[in-house]
Amino acid sequence: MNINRRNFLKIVSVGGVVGVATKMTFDAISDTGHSKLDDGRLKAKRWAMVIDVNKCEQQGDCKLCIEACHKTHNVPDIKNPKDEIKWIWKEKFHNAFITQENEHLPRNINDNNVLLLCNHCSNPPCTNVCPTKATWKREEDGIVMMDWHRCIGCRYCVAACPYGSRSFNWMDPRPFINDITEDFPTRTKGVVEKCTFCDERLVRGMFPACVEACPAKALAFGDLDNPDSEVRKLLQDNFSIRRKPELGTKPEVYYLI
Amino acid sequence: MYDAPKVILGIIVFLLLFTSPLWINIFGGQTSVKPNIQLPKDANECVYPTEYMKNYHMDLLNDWRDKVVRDNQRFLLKNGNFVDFRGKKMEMSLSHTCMKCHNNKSQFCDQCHNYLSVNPYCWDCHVAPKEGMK
Amino acid sequence: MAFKIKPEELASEINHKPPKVNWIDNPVEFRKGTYNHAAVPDSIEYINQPYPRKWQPYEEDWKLPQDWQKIVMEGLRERINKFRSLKLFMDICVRCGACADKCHFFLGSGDPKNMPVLRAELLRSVYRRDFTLAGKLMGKMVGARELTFPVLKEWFYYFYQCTQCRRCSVFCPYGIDTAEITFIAREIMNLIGVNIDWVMTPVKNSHRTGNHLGIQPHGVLDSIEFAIDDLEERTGIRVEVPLNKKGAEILFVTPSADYFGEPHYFTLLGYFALFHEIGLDYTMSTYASEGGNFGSFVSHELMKVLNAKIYAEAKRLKVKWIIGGECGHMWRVLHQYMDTLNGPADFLEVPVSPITGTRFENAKSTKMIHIAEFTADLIRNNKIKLDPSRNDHWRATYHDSCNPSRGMGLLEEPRYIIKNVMNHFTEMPDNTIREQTFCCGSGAGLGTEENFEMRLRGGFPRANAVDFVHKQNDVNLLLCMCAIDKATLPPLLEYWVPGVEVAGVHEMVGNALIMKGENDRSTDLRGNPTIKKEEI
Amino acid sequence: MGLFFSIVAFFIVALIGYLGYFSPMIFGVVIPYLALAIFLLGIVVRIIKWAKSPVPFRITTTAGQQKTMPWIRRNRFDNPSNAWETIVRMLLEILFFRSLFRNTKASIKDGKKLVYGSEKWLWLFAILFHWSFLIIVLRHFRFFSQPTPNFVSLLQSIDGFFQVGVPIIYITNVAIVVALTYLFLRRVINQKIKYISLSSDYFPLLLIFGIAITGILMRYFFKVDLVQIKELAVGILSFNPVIPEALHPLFSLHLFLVSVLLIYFPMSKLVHMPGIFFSPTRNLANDNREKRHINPWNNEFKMHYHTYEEYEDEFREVMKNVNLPLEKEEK
Repeated sequence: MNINRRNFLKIVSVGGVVGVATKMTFDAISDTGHSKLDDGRLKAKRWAMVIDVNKCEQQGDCKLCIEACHKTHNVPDIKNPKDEIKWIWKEKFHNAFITQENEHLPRNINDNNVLLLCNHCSNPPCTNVCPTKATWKREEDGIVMMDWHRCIGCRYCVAACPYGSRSFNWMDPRPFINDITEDFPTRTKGVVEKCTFCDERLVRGMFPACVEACPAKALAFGDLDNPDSEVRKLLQDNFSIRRKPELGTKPEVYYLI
Repeated sequence: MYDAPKVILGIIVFLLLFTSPLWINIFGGQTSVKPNIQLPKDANECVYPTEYMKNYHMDLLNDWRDKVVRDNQRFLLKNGNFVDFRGKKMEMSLSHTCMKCHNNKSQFCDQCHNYLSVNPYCWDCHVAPKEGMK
Repeated sequence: MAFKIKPEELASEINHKPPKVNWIDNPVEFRKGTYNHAAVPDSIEYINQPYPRKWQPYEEDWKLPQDWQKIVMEGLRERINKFRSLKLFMDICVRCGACADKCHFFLGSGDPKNMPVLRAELLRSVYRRDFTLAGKLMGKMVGARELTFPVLKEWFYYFYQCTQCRRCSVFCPYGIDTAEITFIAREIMNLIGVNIDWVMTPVKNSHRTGNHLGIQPHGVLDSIEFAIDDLEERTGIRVEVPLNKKGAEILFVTPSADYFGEPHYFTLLGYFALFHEIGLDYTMSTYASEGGNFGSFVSHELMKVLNAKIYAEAKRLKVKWIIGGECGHMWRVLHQYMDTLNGPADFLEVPVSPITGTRFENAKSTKMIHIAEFTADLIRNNKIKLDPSRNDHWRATYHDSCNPSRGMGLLEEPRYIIKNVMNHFTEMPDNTIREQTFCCGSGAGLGTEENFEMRLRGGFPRANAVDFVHKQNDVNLLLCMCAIDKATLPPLLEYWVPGVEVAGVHEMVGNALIMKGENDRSTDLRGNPTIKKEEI
Repeated sequence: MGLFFSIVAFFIVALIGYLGYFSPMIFGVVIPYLALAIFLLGIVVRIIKWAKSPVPFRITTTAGQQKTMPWIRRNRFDNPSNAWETIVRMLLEILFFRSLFRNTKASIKDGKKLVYGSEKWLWLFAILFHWSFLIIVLRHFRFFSQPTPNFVSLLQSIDGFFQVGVPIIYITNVAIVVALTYLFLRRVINQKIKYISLSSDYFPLLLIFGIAITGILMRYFFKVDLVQIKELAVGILSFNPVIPEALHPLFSLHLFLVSVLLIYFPMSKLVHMPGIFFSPTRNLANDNREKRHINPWNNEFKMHYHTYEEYEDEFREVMKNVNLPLEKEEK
């Protein structure tokens, strides 16, 4: 009886492996340039985001994207900046683009708020330092992933990230979450977290929560590997910058000024 | 020098320590407390046979966890085809699949876990469905 | 010493790898130079011990009593019921082997039965067969065996190859004390007249004359007078040494070797000089003229009757308390047994130094303190004047004797004295001193000529440590506080580390002591010229 | 030969245990009860046997400076002089294996020099083994008693600190296997230790190894019905045994090996567990000269010491000749 049970388990796992190895068929190619698989998930070679700073700025104090993201992902609202957790947030241009600012830039640019999040770098410095592989670069679509089950809270990645995109839970986050979203786990004390380009939504065929939440369509999201994708078109037609390009991390979040 | 009082004390301490489960059982008055699992009323079929689930659910969840988080595979595949469960693709998810039927953690999970002092840390992060919702 | 093998050869042939054959199936072979002669019947008769007869261990027939096995087993049973330690030590050894390479006899001989664990197993195997269920049921499978003549031979050989130094006991996780096992094993063998002469004859002597050497009262007096003359010659001061004096404050007891033996004798001169200089009201005794106790090497009963004389004499002479001289096993008896065996000493007073007023609370029941405690207290209170440069011709190291270090913890007092009376002092390596000290290899009655090879082997670890400081620090003197050490270390060092002499701590005190009215002290107590200041 | 014998003995025991699943009543209830009774009674009997022999002398092993004058710094815990210092010494011995920690290794260098090195491996693995064993037994209280005592959860969370694997891998589970392996291999490979080892040294190691391995197999690989096992255990340990319908062979084996260990315990060297508390060289204060120790059979020594009167009678003449003071002047 035991052996049967064990075989059962074996079959289950072998089945899984075979499934992944099987070449997947595309059932549709959408106009935004990424593909939708037959299981309904969105698929790209390299996910990227283009943020139109001007469009965003015109919305004034709008925080819909931040609220949408933090609600979806049970990000706690801790006021103390030392302990705060953030996946997506706003920062003054001259703080966000330290190496590109100069005091003679147009006033509106220098004072603009810029939306920041994990850059999902092509060459991320944070993943190599992780001793448990709790964070890694997903080769198939370029997302810098996190496995919170594995994170041991060593915070090497926090130190390694040049963009401040990673937050560490110094305390149990649950008391700081007003309305818990049941669908998504919270984190615990001692775990690092950050934006994952809504991998859990992509797999259900949805765009990231922030992209969907923006009333001004200031955030574009798509496959950077596909020349026909929206993000490629935007980058082709506009001048874009990235944060701290001199570090060689190759961010996949672009800003149109 | 026999040190009889010390030896007798030693024997008593030895016996008390090594029979302590006995006293807890006899004076704790809870030996009759046994797990009482409430199975979902509107579902009579699980993803795997009950006997297997009873003993190996933790292995299954662990396996699912790796597939979902690390292999980016949300739905269970078997020979390249999606597995059907109750009319839908079977999603490998504690909250989206298991807890949809077993929606009462304290009447289901906690029954055995508490009885056997198993303290899985699933619920440190994953959110249990609000009990009595359904 | 007619010992032909060169030190290098002896050392290089030591092999710590056990042989292929199981120890139970490997009977003992009496090799000349590694065992002691049997006791002569005269001695045994005098002290009323059983089965006096002429025999020798190398002979095939030991002329044992008919029912010797029964006597031994009964003796074992009796002692198991009398000594919790023995019963426990028979039961709880797990053979972890931590003791194996701690024994100087194993280190020097490589004979696996000299590992303390196996030495104890010799007795334990017999115990197991008759006293444990597993042994009764499964016999040899669980290491149980019958008491046969070859087993007895093994007992004799190996229990007289243990100097009861207790080094293994320090390392044993259960504190199993092989010394106690050896002690009781010897006591059991004594029941069938299996014992050695170098223990039994001194016991007889001590019983009769009050000291191991058998010196009669006038002999003790003679030697003391001789010492008084010698001391006068070297210091210019004639001291008085009271003997059998009633009403003195303190009785001074020292091992009898101090009266004649070299280098013990120079320590005796040191005592006399010191006592004179501080004006101590003391007496020595011809009746209690022995501090040592060879009875403690063979049976509790003999230990008791020899030891009884000290309290008896203290009572007769109406002294207030007792000082004991430099000795090793003497202090094991005085510290661990005397009060229990022959106390209570309620006719004495708690020792208070008449010079410093220090009250020795740590000896408030036995009323007997160690000379090192007494002298350290004098020095601490600045009661004596010392010139350590008079010992500048010595570069010394200190050998802790087994019994005071592991049986009472007398470690700092001698060091304090040495550092105050000498300028050149070096410790031997850490693993060979204090509680980890190595035996001289000749204690517990094994210091005989016929046992010379085994003594050299057993003393090898000690000599090796001395050799280390001899080479590293030019050490030329090994200090110790034990009469057996003083007797057996000189030949040991002559063999292994030529160029290092042996002395007692109080000889150095005597050298350094500045006495009122002394001469120019151009020689030390040995008559060696001292280094004068102007020569430096 | 001892090794061979104990391996054979172990496998016979294991086979019996494995086949025990055929009889849930005997192997699930009767034998465990018997084993428990033998264990408890056996240990108590053993302790009483020891206690019936007195401690006639106070023979401590001193491993440090004694208490003398106040200005000499004494070593309180290696040479205790009062009760509480002795208790600390015993605790250091029992909890941290103080004496074994001193262990050194002697070897001969260049054919002539004896050198000593620190040798802590035995201490390390011995302490790993014993602590792991204790913690594992305490963790098993989750099966033994209802309600489970609170300390179990605490132990589990400490023991499973690394949160690796499902079910979480316990540090003690790994440690006990590693330590037992070391202790066993040491007995087989180290020539000196092999020479002194008896079958009764190998057998308990194998037995405990078997218990550990079957436990680990049940936890991680061949899952058994734990609810049923707890019901069985609590039933036994509340004198209200429920004979299980069936025993898993692996559990039957585990339980039988534990039962054999319990039975073997009081009649083997494993009594060192209670024995360490009785060790007279460690559990007595070195205050021999300060307090008189009483030997209850001191009067059984029949031999009379040679009195001064007898001595003077024998040597009166010579003593008189040299003017030594005499008690009796006649003759």
